[in-house]
Amino acid sequence: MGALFEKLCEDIRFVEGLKACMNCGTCTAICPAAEFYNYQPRMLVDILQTHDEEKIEALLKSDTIWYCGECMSCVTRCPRNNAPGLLITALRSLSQEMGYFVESEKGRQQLAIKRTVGHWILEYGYCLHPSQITPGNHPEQGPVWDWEFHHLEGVMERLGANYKKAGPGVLRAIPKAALDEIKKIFDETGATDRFEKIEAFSKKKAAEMGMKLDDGLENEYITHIYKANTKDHSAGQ
Amino acid sequence: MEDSVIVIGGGISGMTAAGILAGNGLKVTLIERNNKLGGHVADWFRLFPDRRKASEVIDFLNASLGNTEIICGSSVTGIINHENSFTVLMDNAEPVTATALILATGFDIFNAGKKEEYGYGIYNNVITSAELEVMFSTTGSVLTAEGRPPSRIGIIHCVGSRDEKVGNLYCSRVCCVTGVKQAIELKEMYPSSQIYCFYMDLRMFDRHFEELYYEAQQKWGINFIRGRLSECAENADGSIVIKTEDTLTGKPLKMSVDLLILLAGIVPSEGTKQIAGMLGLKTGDDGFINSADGHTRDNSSGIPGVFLAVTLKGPSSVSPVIADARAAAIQAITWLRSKKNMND
Amino acid sequence: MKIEGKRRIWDDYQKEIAGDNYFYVRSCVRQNFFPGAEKTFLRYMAELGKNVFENPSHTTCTGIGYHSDIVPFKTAMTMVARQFALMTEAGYENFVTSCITSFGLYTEILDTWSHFPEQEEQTREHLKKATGREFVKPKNLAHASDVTYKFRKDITHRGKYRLVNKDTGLPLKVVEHIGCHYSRMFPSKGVGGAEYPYVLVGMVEEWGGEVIDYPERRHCCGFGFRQYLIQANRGYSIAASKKKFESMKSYKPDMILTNCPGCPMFLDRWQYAISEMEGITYGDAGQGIPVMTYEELAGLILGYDPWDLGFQVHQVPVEPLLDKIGIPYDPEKKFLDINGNAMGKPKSPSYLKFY
Amino acid sequence: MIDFGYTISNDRQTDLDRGDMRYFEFVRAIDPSLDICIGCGSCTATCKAGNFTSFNIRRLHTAIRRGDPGSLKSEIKKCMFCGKCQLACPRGVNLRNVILSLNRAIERLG
Repeated sequence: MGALFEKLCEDIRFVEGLKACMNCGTCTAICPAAEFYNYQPRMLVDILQTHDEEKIEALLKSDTIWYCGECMSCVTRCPRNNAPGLLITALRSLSQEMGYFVESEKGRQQLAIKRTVGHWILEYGYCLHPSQITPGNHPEQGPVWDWEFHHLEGVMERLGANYKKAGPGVLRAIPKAALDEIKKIFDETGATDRFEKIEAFSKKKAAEMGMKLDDGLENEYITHIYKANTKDHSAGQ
Repeated sequence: MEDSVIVIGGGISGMTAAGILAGNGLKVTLIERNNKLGGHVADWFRLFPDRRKASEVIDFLNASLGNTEIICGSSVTGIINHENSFTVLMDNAEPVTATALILATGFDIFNAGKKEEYGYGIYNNVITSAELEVMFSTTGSVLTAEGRPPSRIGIIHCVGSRDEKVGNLYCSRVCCVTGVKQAIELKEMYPSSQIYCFYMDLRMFDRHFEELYYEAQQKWGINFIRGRLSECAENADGSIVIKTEDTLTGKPLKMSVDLLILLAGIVPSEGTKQIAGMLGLKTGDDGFINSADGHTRDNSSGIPGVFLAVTLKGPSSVSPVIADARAAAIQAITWLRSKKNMND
Repeated sequence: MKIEGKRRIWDDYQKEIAGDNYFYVRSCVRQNFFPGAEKTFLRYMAELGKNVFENPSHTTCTGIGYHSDIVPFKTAMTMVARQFALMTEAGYENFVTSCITSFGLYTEILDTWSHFPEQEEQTREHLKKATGREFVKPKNLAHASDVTYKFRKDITHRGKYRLVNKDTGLPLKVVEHIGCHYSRMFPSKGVGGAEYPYVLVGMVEEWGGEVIDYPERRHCCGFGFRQYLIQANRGYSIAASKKKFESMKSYKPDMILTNCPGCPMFLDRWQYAISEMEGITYGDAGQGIPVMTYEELAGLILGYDPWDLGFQVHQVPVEPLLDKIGIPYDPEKKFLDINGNAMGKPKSPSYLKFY
Repeated sequence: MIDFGYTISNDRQTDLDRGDMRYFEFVRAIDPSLDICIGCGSCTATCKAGNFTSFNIRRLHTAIRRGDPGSLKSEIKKCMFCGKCQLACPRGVNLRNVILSLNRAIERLG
């Protein structure tokens, strides 16, 4: 068994997700990602069950593993109890661990997620915060959100939220002690380590690509990974 | 006591065994829980691969039964092993005692409703292959729930077979060729219809099966798409949307069909499970009864005087079923005539 | 369609849902986009005399971070364990989540712990080391839609309105959309299972509406976590929702009912975006198909003021639906603040109607 | 129209209700042997063009049979007409003639 496959087997989601595939295609049949990207969960499982290190490394460096939306529809369907959606979570974890994610366009996007959702969890205690859903980055949120965004305190108060205040309720301010606990959990369980790896590998890649990357969200590299599709990801096969 | 045999199960397997035993001068009792003999084959219209009428096989076996005492409409409720004989208790008949038993309790058709995502029992135009045979043999016409001739038909392989989600890892063997046979029959009935078979592997294992597949493609233009059905839904007009992957192009595929036929697989019958329980016979992970040795003593149950006839040992098609039932009967006769000095 | 066939399946999937004393945890997405829905849940639960407790120190389960793969499984497990610890400390055993992603993650983690007890042990150690806390696993885990389903008849009894067109007397046509993580991984954990979930159907049936099953009912709304979070991927997200609208439109649904955090937001916003990209609107005469959460719907049935429920922050207008049922509302008050003062108004979209 | 920075993705799903079966029907009228293909892949395995390019003859003719001629025009040019596919086919599908017919179909149907 090769080193990468062995590492994948350390992830219980991988162990739970990979049984024996007979290439029936029930997963691809209802996979939303397969409808819009050049992606077949069936092929993913088929490659993994070869245990072929070269192919697995190529997979970890490819766009392929980043197309899945983790809806887990495939899990309901597989007649052999494989779980392609779980395998994806294990592959993405390893791709970031090894720094392979920066080798693909879709993989590089992880930095933008880390610097938004990742930071918001630590700052606000939740994955999202309305003050950060800017109409500029989210034009599809429409004119109602645009209005709400510019009147957040008034709208939230009208709808019974406890916006940015102490005590229970919608969008309350999370106590500092609770935020400190999150940070400690992140330090203890590998999230901080993953964040650092995403940063380090991305910075190296940005330099390699000749793009400017500072610590914020308004820079060439972040804008590029947030917005660009330099190839047709639905093409092929 | 005088040598005699009770055959439990009056499908083609039990009928065959009873016929051989009666023909050899033994006293035979044939017990069937339904009101008629013939089992599943009696409900079938035509048989693969040559599409001869199933009723001809039933007629042949009926004619062979000779002096067999037939008890229909009675289920076995208990079996007493007296060492030298067996007494079979029933719900609607007096107990019967004999010196040997042949078990031929057979299979049930998989309950397709267990594949919830296929919508059997929910969507009106989803039917099973068994129901299609009934349509063939009763009205002779196949219509959609709305009473229209179907112009597009989907035939789904492996329903309840090769599927851990419903607990059946095994292949039911007969569905592939049944699907091909039914596709041809439907195309014969509706020459302008389009017929699509969705399969993973076409297991054309027996003589003339592959040829039938060839004929289906070459003469009848049946379409074969390699992909297992993932889910069904119903359109407003009652037609069925099916989703699968065409694994040979690597793309998800959907289409609407007017009628969807599920090739429901084979599972151990309730009777088989009950008999196994009564006699303490071992079953495999698949629920079928294990013989004493799958290669060399496949008709032996391990209990002296109790013999097994497929399909309680696993899925099989008509010809091998008849051959295996004959083998079980011959083995029972040999055992009885050797004064029971063999252990089976 | 034979409804008896579905009923047989529904009978097979009746999960246990606790009857009182819930420890409630909020949703990242819903607090942002449907603040009125969570508020409404607590309001009707209080009216029903049920005890729902919220500890201000609870936080995200990190579900969105986990499913966009920046948060490791170990971290998610420990974050979930911390929520359990807060529940244990408060003396509760019945855990209720507002979020489907959370509900799915909690379910997945409890299942993992039952198959891999060493994972639970390790999580306990991580939690202890990081926070000093300890926990007991919940006796009952439910989603807030399960709880609302459980009390659907009580809501009817207290209700003022039914899902019936006041002019024709006919039931309103409702399409339901279930969050993917509600029961796809663990069908037995959802009311009605994975294929024909009953949790929302049961509410619609009880409140007088008619549920429409349509071919793409099971299709994901397209959130796909990273598929929306990153702008470059949003073509996937919007295409998935569009597929659903195209599939449901011939049935002329009066509304879409959802139980997931992201789905109602996407099904609402993507109708706007599709209209601005392609000039296509769904529903009657540019009105769109109103989308709502089960709490908002329960609130309407109970006669709560539509602007207390938060319909003013939906992009697809709900006024046509309110008119059909005969629910009164004051258009003048739609965009006012809590003191009745003006806060301006959203701009009108190009195609989708604006009231 | 507002530019949101992205467009609605195209659906790759094969929709047999909306398939373009013209190419298949055209070829079939000339050479019906494609009907008996069992999808074994012997053609692709032996294909010279497939060894040096992304050309996949089995996938191509399967797509034609599914009413999905999207990549036909660009892909078919990669075939070198060596005829090995036909030699390898266990069912005797006249693949060389199928390719020739597809070229004629492109001329005729565009």
